[in-house]
Amino acid sequence: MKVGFYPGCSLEGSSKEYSKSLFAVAKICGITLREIEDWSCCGATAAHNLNHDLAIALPARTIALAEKQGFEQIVIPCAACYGRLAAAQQAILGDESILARTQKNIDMELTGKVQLLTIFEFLQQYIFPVADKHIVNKLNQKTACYYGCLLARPKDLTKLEHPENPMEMEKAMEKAGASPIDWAFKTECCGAGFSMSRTDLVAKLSGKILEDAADRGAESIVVACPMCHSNLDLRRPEIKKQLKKDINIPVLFITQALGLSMGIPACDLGLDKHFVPTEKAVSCIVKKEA
Amino acid sequence: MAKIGVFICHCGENISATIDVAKVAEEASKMPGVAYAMDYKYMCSDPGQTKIIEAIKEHQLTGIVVGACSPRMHEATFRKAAEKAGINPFLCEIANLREHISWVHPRTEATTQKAIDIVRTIVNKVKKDTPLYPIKVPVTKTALVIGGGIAGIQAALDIANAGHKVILVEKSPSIGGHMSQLSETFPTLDCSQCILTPRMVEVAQHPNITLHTFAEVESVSGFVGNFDVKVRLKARSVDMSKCTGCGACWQKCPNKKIPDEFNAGLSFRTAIYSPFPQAVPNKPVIDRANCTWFQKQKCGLCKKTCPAGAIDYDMQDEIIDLKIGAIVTATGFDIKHADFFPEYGYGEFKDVIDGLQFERLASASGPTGGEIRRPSDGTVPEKIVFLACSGSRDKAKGIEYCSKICCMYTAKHAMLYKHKHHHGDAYVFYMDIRSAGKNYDEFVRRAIEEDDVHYIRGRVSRIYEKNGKLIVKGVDTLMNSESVEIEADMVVLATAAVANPDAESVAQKMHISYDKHHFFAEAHPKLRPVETNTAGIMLAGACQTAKDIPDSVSQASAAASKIIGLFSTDEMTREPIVAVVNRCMPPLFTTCTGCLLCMEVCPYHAIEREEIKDRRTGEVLKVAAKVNAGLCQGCGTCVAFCRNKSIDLQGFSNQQMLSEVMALLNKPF
Amino acid sequence: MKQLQNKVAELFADGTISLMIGFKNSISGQPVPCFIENASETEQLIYNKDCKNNLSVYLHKPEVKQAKKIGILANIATLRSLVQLTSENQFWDIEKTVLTINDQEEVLVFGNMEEVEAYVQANFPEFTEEEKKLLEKLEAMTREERWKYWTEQFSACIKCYACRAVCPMCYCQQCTVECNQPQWIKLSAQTTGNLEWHTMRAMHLAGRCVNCGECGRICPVGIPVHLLTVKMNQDLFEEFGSRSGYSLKGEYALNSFKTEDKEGFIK
Amino acid sequence: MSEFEPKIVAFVCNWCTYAGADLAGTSRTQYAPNVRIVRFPCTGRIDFMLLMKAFENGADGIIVSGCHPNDCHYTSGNFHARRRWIVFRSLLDFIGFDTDRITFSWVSAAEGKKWAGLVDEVTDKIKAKGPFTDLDKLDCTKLKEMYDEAIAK
Repeated sequence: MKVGFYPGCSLEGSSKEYSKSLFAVAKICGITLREIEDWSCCGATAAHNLNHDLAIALPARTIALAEKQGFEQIVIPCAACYGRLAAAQQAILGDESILARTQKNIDMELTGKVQLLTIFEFLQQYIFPVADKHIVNKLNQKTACYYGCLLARPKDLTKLEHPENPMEMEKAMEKAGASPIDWAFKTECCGAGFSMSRTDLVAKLSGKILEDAADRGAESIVVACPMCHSNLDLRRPEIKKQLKKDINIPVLFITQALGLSMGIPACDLGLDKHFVPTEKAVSCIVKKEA
Repeated sequence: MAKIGVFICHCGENISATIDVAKVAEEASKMPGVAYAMDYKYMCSDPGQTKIIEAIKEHQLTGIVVGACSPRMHEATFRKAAEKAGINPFLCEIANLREHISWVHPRTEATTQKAIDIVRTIVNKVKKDTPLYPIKVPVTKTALVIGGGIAGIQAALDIANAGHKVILVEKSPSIGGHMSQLSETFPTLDCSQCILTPRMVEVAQHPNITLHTFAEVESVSGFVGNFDVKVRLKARSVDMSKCTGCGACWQKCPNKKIPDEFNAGLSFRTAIYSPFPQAVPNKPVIDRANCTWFQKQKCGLCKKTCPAGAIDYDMQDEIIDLKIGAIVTATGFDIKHADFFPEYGYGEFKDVIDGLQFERLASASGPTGGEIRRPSDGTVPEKIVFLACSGSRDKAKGIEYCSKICCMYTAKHAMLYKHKHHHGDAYVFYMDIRSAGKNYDEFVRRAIEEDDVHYIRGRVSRIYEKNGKLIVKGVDTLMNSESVEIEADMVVLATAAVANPDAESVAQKMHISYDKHHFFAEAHPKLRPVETNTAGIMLAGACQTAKDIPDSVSQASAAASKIIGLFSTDEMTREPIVAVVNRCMPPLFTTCTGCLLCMEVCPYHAIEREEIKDRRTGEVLKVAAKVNAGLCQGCGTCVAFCRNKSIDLQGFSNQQMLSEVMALLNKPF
Repeated sequence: MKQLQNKVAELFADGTISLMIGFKNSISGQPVPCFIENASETEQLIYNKDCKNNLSVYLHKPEVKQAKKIGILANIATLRSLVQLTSENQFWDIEKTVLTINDQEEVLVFGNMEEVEAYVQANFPEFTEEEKKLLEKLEAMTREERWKYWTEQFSACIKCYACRAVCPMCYCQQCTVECNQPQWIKLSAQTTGNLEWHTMRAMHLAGRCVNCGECGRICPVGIPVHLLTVKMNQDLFEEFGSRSGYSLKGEYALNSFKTEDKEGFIK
Repeated sequence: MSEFEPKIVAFVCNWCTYAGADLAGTSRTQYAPNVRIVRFPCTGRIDFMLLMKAFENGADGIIVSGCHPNDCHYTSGNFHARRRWIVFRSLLDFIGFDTDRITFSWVSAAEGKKWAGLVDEVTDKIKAKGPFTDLDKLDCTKLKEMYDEAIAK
C-alpha cells in the first residue's frame, strides 16, 4: 500500500523527528510512505496574505506532482501545510475558472482529485486498524493532548467533528496506554508564526498552555504540529522568564508517543532531538500485560 | 365557425402615436375568423366598454381580442365587460400593444406590423379558447390550530371570537408553550404568566374552542376548505370527566425523581403529574415510561388515593377524525442543548445553563421561587457571564442564522439578575446587539447604562473549571482585541433557537415545505409570510423562524384573519386556470399512463393517484394521475412535463399555445 | 441450461407462475423471445450471451397481463427496466417472478423487487465500449458535422416506430405522435418530422432509458437511435448524478431539481 | 435589398419576464421590434416541443426567460424548467442543432432594462448569423408547402 508523503519545510528541518517517527511507525504497520518528488513550499504563512493565485499555485503544484506520480492519497503531517493544500484543493475543485487559471500558472495538468490526509486521518485509516497487534508498551502517563489552532480549524478543511473540542489525539493516546487529561488549553494558540518576530508573545501564550498542563499534572504533552512543538519545546527559556518558574514537561509528537508504545527505540523516533529532555516521558513506560 | 371581434385601443395617444391603429384594425378584419374589428380612443372607458358590449351583442361574437395595454392592467376589466355581454369571460384575450410595442418602438412600418402579428396571434389563441367556469369549493368553517403556545392560543381566540369553530391540538398535557416557562418579558418586564394565564383560561372556557391537549395530529389529507384530519388523543390514564385536579395523586406518587420538563430539568416531578400549577387543563396525566405501574405492574398508589376514581390504567390512545376548513400551524421551536457546546462544558459543568433554565431560576414559580441560585450548590452567584450567540450565526456549528430573541432576553436576564443582586456582576459577550423593535434598544441601553451590565463585544473560546470557578476565556474586540478571562460563578448560554425535533415529520404530514433548518416555509418571503404553499394552511409563531412574543402574536392574528376571510363565504371561488388530466372513452379512460412521475413535479402536491374502477364490480381498471383543483395553482409545470400530453392547463392549453406560436410565424393553424 | 429449465418447471408446478417469458432457439439458431404456458414446454428455454432482448416490454401487453402470474427471464438491462418501470408505478396489476442468470451461470429467482434492486445496484453496468466509441466519435465532430450526420440518419427514418414498439419505456397507450389536437409531430416520414420524433423521444427517455440498445438493434434502416438516449443518460449522470433503472424510489432527473443545479448558459 | 430582419419568438413567464417587459414599456426603454412575446404562466409550462415548432415554422431565434432562481411565483417551476433546458440544450447540441439561436435568461419584473438589452443583443446576434434555414433545407420544399396548405384547412 503506497501513500504519498508531503513533508514541507518543518519536517525537513526543525521537526525532522516528526517525519522520522512517522516513517518508523508506518514501517512497523507495513505502510510504505513515499515522498512526493520535487515538492515545493506550501506557501504558508505568507503567500495567502500577498497573492491569492500564488497561494493556490504553490500547493497546486505539489498536488499536480502527486497526481503525476500516481498517488491517490497523500498524508500531510504539518498542520499549516495541510491547511494550505486543502484550501487550494477546495478552491480549484470549487471553481473551474480557478482550476483553469491555476493550470496555466503552474503550467501542469491538474485535476485536484488527490485525497489529502491529515495526520489524524492517516492514523485512522492505516495505523489504528493494525495498531493493537503492534502496541507492546503502555505509555502509562498523564498526557495533555495539545492541538493548537490549525490542526482543528477551519472545520470545513480539517473535517473534525468538534473543532472547538477535538478528541482525536486523546483516542490515540488511550490506545497507547496513556491517560489523557481533560484540560482547558488544547485549542489555544501557541503563538505559532510569531516564534521569531514576537518571541515575547509566544512565551506568554505557550506559557499559559504549559502552566495549565502542569497544574493538571500532565507528565507529557503530545502534539501533532511542528509549530506547536517548536514553540512549546524550543521556547522554554523565554517561557521560564515569563512564568518565573521552570516547567520541564517533555513535548512529544503523536507519532513519537505511538512509536514508543510500539516499542520503537527512542533514538529511532528522534526523541534525542528535543530541547526538553524526554526521559521523563520515556521512564513512565511499562510493558503491556498480554 | 368562430366569430371574433377585435377592438384596438388608441389609449389616447399612447398607442396610436407609434402604431397605425386604423391599419391594425383593418388588417385584423381580414383575418380568418374575425367577424368585426374596430379602433377607439379609450377602450377601457365606459363608452369604450359599451362599444365592446354592443358589438358582441350585435355581431353575436364568440370571442373577443382587445388590443390595448398589458393584460396585467385591464384583462379583468375587459373580461367583466365580455361577461356583461353574455360571453364567457375566458373567451376574451388581450393583445399587449402598449407596454410591449408602442412604448418601446418608434413609429415605423415594422412597429405596426408587429402589432398586427400580435393581434393575429391572440386571435388564434381565442379561436382555441374554451369557456371556463370559476371553480367552486365548499368550505368547512372549522379551523384546526396545531400547537397551544402563545401563537396557537392567539390564533384560536381570534378565529373563535369571529364566530367560527376552532379545534386546538397541543401535544403536551397543558397549553401555554414556552411563554408559560418565562419569568418576565421584555421590554416591559411584566410577568409572563400574569399576561398569559388569562388567555389560557379564556381558551379553555371559549364556547367555540374545543381543546385537545396531550394529543397529536396523525395525518392531514384533502385540500383547502376540505381537509380531513386524524388526531391521536394520547391515553392520559386519567378520566378527564371524573378528575377534579385535586392533586392527591401526584402527592402520593412515589416516583419523584423524574426531570421536570417545565423547569427545564432543574427540578423533579412525579410520574403522574400536571406540568405546572396554572396548567390548562389542570388535570394530570401519567407518564407511562416512568410509571412503576406501567413498567412493573406494581404500585397503583394513585389509583388507590384518587377520591374521584378517575385513574384508568387501561385507557387507550384514541384516534378522532375531523373535518377542517383551514389550519394554523403553530408548533413552536426548541433551543440547542448540551453536547452542542463541548468547548463551553455545557452539560458537564452544572452551573453552565441555557436561557430557558435561567428563566426558570428567575421565575417566581420556578424551582428556587425566583431566587437566582447555582444549580450545583444552591449558592447565589456573585458573577454571571451571559453568552449571546451561543451557536447562532456560527457557520462551523451549522447555524448561519440569527436567533433574533437572544439579544433581548440576554439583556433581560442580566437586568433581572442585577435587580435581584445589586452588588452582583453581570457580563455579556456579544457579536452585535440586535435590538430593533419598539422600546427594544432603549431596553438594552437601560441594562447597560442604568443597571451597569458589562457588555463585551467578542466571542468566548472556552469555559473551564478552575478551583470552583468557571473561567470564561474570550476576547474583547473593542479593546484592541485583548483576550479577557472572567472568573464566573455561573454562565448562561443564549443557545440558538432551532426547529422542533419533530418539525420535519410534522411538515411531511401537512405537506408543507420547510427550509434546511426544518423551519416551515412561507408561501412568499415578503408578500405571503403567513401562508404556506399548501392553500389553507397558515403559519404562526416560531415554527417559521425564531420570533419573540409580539411577532408571534401578530403573525397569529394575521393567520387568523386569513382564515376568517376564507370562512367568510360558504364556497370559495377559484380561477379556473388549473391543470386537468384528460378523459376519454373506455377502455382507455384517459391517455394518462399512471407513471405518476408528475406527482413529484407539482409544487403544491395537487396531483394524486386515482384508481379508475369498474362501476359494478369495483375492480380497478386503471391507475392514473388526478389533479386536485382545490390545490392546483395553475403553473403548468406538469403539463410541459407529461410525456404524452395527458395533462393540459386550462387557459394555456397545448392547443392555445401552439396555435399562438404558429400564428405568430404567420403559419395558420 | 437444465438448471434454468428445472427452476421454471418448479415455478409452474407450485403455481408461482402461469406464463414464462424467456428465450428459445429459432430455426436460424438465433435466440428469440418465447412464451411458455406450462411446465412441459420448459425444455425449449435457453440462455446465452446472445439473449439481448429486453423482455420486459412484453409485460405491458394486455394479452400477457391477462396471465397475471408472470415469470420473466431478465438480463441486466431488463432488470434495470423492471426497476425503472416499478418506480414508474407500472405492474400494479400483475404478479411477476423475476429470474436472471448471473456471471457464474447460476439461476437466481428474486423474491421481490427490493432484491432485484439490490442485484442491479451491485452489478450496475458501465456504458459499453462501442457506445463510448461512437459517442466519442460524434462528440469529436464539429457541430455542423454532427448536424450533417444526424440529419442524414434521420432522413432515412421511415417512421415505422419500431424503436418505440420495442422499448419497454415507451408504454404510453397513446403516444404524442398519435395526438392530433394539436398535431405535435408531422405524420409524413420526412426529415423534419423524423427529427421532431427522435428528439422528442430522446427527451422523453432521458433519465429513463436503461441502455438496453433494443431501439438501435431493431431499426430497419440502421439508425443508431440508442445513442441519443445513451448520451442523455451520461449527461444526466454527470450533471445530476441520477441513474435510470437504479432505484425503486426512482431518481429521475427531470421530475426533481436542486436549487444549486449548475448551468453555464442562462443569462 | 433591405437588411435581414430576424423573427425572434420570446417564451416568457407571466410573473417575472412578462412584467419585466411591461416595465420596459412603462419606462419607455426602446428596443428592437423583432421580438414577439408569447406569455406563459410559468417557465415550467414551456414545452420544448413548442421551441421546435417555432423553429420549424420560421423563427430565426428564440428567447426563453422567466423568474430568477428562488423567485418563481410557483416556487419551483423555474427550477424544473432549468433542468429541462439543461437536458434539452445538450440534446440539441448533440444532434448538431445550432443552440446559439436559443437564448435562455432570467429577467425579473424589475429588470426592464435587462429585458430591452437582452432583446437587442439577441437581435444583433441573430442578424449576424442570418436567417435560420437548417430545417427548411431538410425537406423537399414542395412537400412542405403541400403540408402547410393541408394543415391550414
